[in-house]
Amino acid sequence: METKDILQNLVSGIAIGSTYGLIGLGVVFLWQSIERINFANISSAMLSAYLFYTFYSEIGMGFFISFVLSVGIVALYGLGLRYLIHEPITKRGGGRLEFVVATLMICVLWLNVIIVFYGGLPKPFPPVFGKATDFVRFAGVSLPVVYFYIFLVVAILMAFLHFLLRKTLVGKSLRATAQNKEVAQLMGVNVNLTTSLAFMLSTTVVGIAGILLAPIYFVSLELGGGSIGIKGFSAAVMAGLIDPYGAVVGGILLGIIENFSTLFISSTYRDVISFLILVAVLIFKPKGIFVWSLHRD
Amino acid sequence: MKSKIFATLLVLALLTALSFGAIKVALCAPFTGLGSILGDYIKKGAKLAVEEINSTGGVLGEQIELTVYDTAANPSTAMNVVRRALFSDKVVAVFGPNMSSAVLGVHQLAQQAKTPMLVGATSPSFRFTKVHNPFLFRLRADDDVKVSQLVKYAVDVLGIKKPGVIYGSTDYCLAALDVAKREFGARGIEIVDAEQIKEGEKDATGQLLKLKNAGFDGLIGLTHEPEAAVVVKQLRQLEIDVPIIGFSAWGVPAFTDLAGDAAIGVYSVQGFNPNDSELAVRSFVAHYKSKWGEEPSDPAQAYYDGIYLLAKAIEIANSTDGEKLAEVLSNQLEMYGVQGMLKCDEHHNFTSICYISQFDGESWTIIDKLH
Amino acid sequence: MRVVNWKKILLIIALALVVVYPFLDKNDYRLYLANRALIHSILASGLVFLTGFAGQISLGQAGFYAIGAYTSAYITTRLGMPIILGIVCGILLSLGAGLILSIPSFKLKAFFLSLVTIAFGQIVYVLILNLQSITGGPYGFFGIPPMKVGQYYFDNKGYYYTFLIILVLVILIIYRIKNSYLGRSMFAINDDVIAAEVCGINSKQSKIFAFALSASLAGLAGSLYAHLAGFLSPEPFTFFESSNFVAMAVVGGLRNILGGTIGGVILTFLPEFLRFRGWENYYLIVTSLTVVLVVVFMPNGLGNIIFKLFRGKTHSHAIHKEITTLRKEKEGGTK
Amino acid sequence: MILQAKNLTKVFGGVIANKEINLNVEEGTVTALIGPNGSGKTTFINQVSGVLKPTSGQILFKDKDITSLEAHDISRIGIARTFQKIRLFEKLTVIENVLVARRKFFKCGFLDIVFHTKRLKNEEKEQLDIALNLLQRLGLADEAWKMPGELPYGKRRALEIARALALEPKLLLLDEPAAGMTRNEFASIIDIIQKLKEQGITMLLVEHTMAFIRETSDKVYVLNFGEVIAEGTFEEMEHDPAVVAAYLGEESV
Repeated sequence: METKDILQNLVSGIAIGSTYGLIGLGVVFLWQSIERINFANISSAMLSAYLFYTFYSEIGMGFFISFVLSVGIVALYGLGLRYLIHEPITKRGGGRLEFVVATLMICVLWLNVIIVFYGGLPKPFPPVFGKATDFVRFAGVSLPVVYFYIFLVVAILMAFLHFLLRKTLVGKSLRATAQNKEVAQLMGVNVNLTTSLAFMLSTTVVGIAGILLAPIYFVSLELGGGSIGIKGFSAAVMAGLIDPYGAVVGGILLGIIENFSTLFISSTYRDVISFLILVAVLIFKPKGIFVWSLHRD
Repeated sequence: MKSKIFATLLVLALLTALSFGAIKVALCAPFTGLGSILGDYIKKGAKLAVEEINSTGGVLGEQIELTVYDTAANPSTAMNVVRRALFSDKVVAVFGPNMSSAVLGVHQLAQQAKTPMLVGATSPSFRFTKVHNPFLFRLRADDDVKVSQLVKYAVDVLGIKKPGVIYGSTDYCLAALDVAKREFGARGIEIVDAEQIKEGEKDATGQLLKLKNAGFDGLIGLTHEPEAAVVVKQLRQLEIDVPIIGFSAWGVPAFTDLAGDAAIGVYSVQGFNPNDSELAVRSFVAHYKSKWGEEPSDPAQAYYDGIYLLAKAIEIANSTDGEKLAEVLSNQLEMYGVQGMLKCDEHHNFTSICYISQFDGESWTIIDKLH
Repeated sequence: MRVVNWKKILLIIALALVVVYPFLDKNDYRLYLANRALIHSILASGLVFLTGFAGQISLGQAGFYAIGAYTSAYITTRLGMPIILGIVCGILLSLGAGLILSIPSFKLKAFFLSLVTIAFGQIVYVLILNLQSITGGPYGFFGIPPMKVGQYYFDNKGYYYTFLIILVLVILIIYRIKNSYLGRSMFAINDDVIAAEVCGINSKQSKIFAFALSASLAGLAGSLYAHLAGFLSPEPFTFFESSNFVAMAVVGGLRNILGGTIGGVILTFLPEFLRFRGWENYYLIVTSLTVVLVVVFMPNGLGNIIFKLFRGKTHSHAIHKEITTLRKEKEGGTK
Repeated sequence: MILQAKNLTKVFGGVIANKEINLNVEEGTVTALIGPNGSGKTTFINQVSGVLKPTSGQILFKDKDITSLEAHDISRIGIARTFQKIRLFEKLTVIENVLVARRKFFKCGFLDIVFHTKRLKNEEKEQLDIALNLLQRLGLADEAWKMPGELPYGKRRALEIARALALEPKLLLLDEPAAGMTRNEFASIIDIIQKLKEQGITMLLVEHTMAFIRETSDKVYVLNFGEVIAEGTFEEMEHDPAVVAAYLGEESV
């Protein structure tokens, strides 16, 4: 095998991994801000992709308007999740598990709603991020143009979320709320506002991701319930669910592992290999990942 | 005012009368879940035929009533709905499931209920010569036929000597892989490498690099539509320039829409080509377009033909009795449909039509039409 | 002054209906659904035990279900062994897998654990697809023998009574565990792990036990399904099926001994009842919407409402029968 | 010596919570552990009860090394404890709270449960009697069927002690048993401890309230910044300059 090929495989792995990381960003953010797993979050990717497709390809609005509209609607969807799902469950004494089940079912619900309106056929995404045959080639390695947009957005979102969580008052209030609602309230944090913000931002991030991933994943049900959701979770968890950087690094790691297990071991068992590695990381990586483990006081 | 009420009552009475005497037919196809790509075409093809027949007076003076069930692309669910159709709704015939493993799981129920089951699933594994179910019929050419033609074309015309295969993980893909192995083997050609891309995967770099390193001189594509699009795009990306010939999922708009320009030059063995100049095809395409506003795609034509086959069989048998229908379908019926002359062969396949075509960026040019 | 207890009469009628149901309904399709509902109930009862009683989460239950199904299918079809042996092996193998899967639960909580269970389910699914020589892969596994007693091959009626008896036994066992010191320890761990540990309760053991029991029940359900359906394919063993199982447990009620049964029956029948003409796209929307509404507005599940109807009020799960009767004895004695 | 800590050290991410603590508890006595807030008293209790694992050092119980044992094993060999912030099983009744701790006395196995044997029924009955007796001893007999949430603070504390006693411990660790108590409750808790002492239960307690320590303790260890700075009787400690310095600014009752 030529070095060029190995390099190409690495670059492709990084590229596909960055798509996992992009979804992982939303997961980390929600965990950091409300300590919840939200399976309905991944639906935002599918929703925004289909919305963008409708506004841009079917109605013929401009790129910018379509983008803002789709992401805006998805942000409202986040708010809806809070008031229609999260709050009523909490009020009636339901816990994390009930939230997990409700959001899982919402995920299924959206898949079926999309099928009713758009059918099960994947739709081609308009070539706003370059055509299917547009590639960037450098030193024998090539990559579709769209990935450079993805890298850019990943970098921006990652830095933005990191900055927001670690460096701003908003982020501190978010994390304070996540750790202890009452204490945060006493400290003068507007818990109501921060919770809304957490929900909206997490769907917005995944919504932006959806539009960017659509050229690769197509405007399809895949975006709202395929393996990308689980891969996104894996990416976030790989590096401990603590930092946005971690999600991206975890995603890229996962992408590289996948591509190299295809190349050197077996394309048939690549999912088994990557999931086994994930489980091993979860069990054996002692620090960082075990922040919520039992024996830490 | 009175006349309005009267009219409404009349319509209602008519409707009940109609549905009372209706010939109940079930259609089981996938509409939900991630495997729901084909359900829409199936439904539209079948519905079109039902409406055409009903508008010209139905069969034996009765209307056909088509009930559509969702199998969720899951044999376990297919088991539920086929039972419902057969034992609860007591239909005259069942169309579908369209998935081979599901057909294998449920076809005995049709035998048990003595009701014909006409399917568009294409795996050779349930040929009559293998499962001996006199109630089971196939509306399309099976994959044994299609893949054999594919291999023949790949070797004889495209001159592929070192075929590389990319295949998916469903029964559709694996059955095709088995036939491809056998057919290449029969010609003394060895497949240099076969790599898998699972449904939903969006990066095939590893697989394609492996094929490249195995020195393949032609790609045999045995995947579903989205993966086909991923593969051709990445072939262009990696600048691997080999002839590409794909199985039936590589010859439909669902693939070319997603692949865009990357699909130019791809060969495919198709079960249906809307550009066929045959009168029956042209008329079917025109009707389908005016009814649904889009072009038909495989397997819409199969279920369209299927409904007509059933109607004809009921007429010949002058009955809706399942055993009589099965008898007529397997021995007496001969009919000209969209897929050419439809006649039940020893495998209980009604047709073995397929096309070898090439995509030119706009549509599929027929190179060869095979029977 | 005897007041007729309508509630009791209603309950007896309902139970009688359950027992004679196969003779009332000649519809083979509904009877088959009832059988699938019973299988789902067995599995969901295991999940209620795991989640509601022991506080652990599993989104990979379809993996155990698959292990049970394919093991029993393989042993009876390929090795020609008797069905009972197939079922026992199915249970044992999923039990083994459950034991392995319980290890991460010592250290991991909530999200991390659920991800491990998802990964487990995915791994099992991919293995089914790829181990074609054993599982038939995507082609499916065919010709699984039906259950029989002597020369009587089970029809849907036979399966119905078999599954019903198994379900009743399963519920009885769970009930007894719940009302014993084991159940008490589990509730304690669920409440406060550290306090339970210093009370001499081995939380690891308890978790292992819960995982093992729920995994064996899923394996049992799977092996029953294999013989009922007569064929297997990978599609019923996906992540979505796992989440469907969890939905059954939650809809039925996680704190309710009958939660699994109620949820299993409702979520098996609901989508099938909603298959109206022209609804082939909508029936699942309505189903998933129903689940969301139940979870959001009745986090304690439908089981609680049904219990309320019959009892007037719901009992805290903790007050167990043994103690209550002893208490009555004691109070009766002192007064 | 029922309990010996040898050079016990606990480090939390760079912060030393306990530094080479050497501490002995004599059988049948009440030993108190005092010191300013954050001086590492609770950390010490947590290590002895197995809730935390020591960074280094050794813990001996009846001359046996228990350093690496887990919490449930430690409680099974005879060390029980209460918590500074009361931790009851809020979803279980009062009597069940006590019964949970009787777990180790059950000899029935899984099969007994499945078949609901006579042996199990008898055992349940037996344990219930013991638990009721225990509640009676701590003045909780009337509350046996209530939920812990319905009890006043003092009784919640008593219940926690009852639960610990249900383990039939040789050594009882009490983490601030008198914290937050009213005058009456305070007296009753002292009474409980006196009675336990008469029954021969060894106790190690953490307290802030000097009056409490004066009433109950035979020996006092003073901790400051994770280190033992003095040990002796209460009277000796009261006049120890190092102790007084450590408490400077702290209110001593």
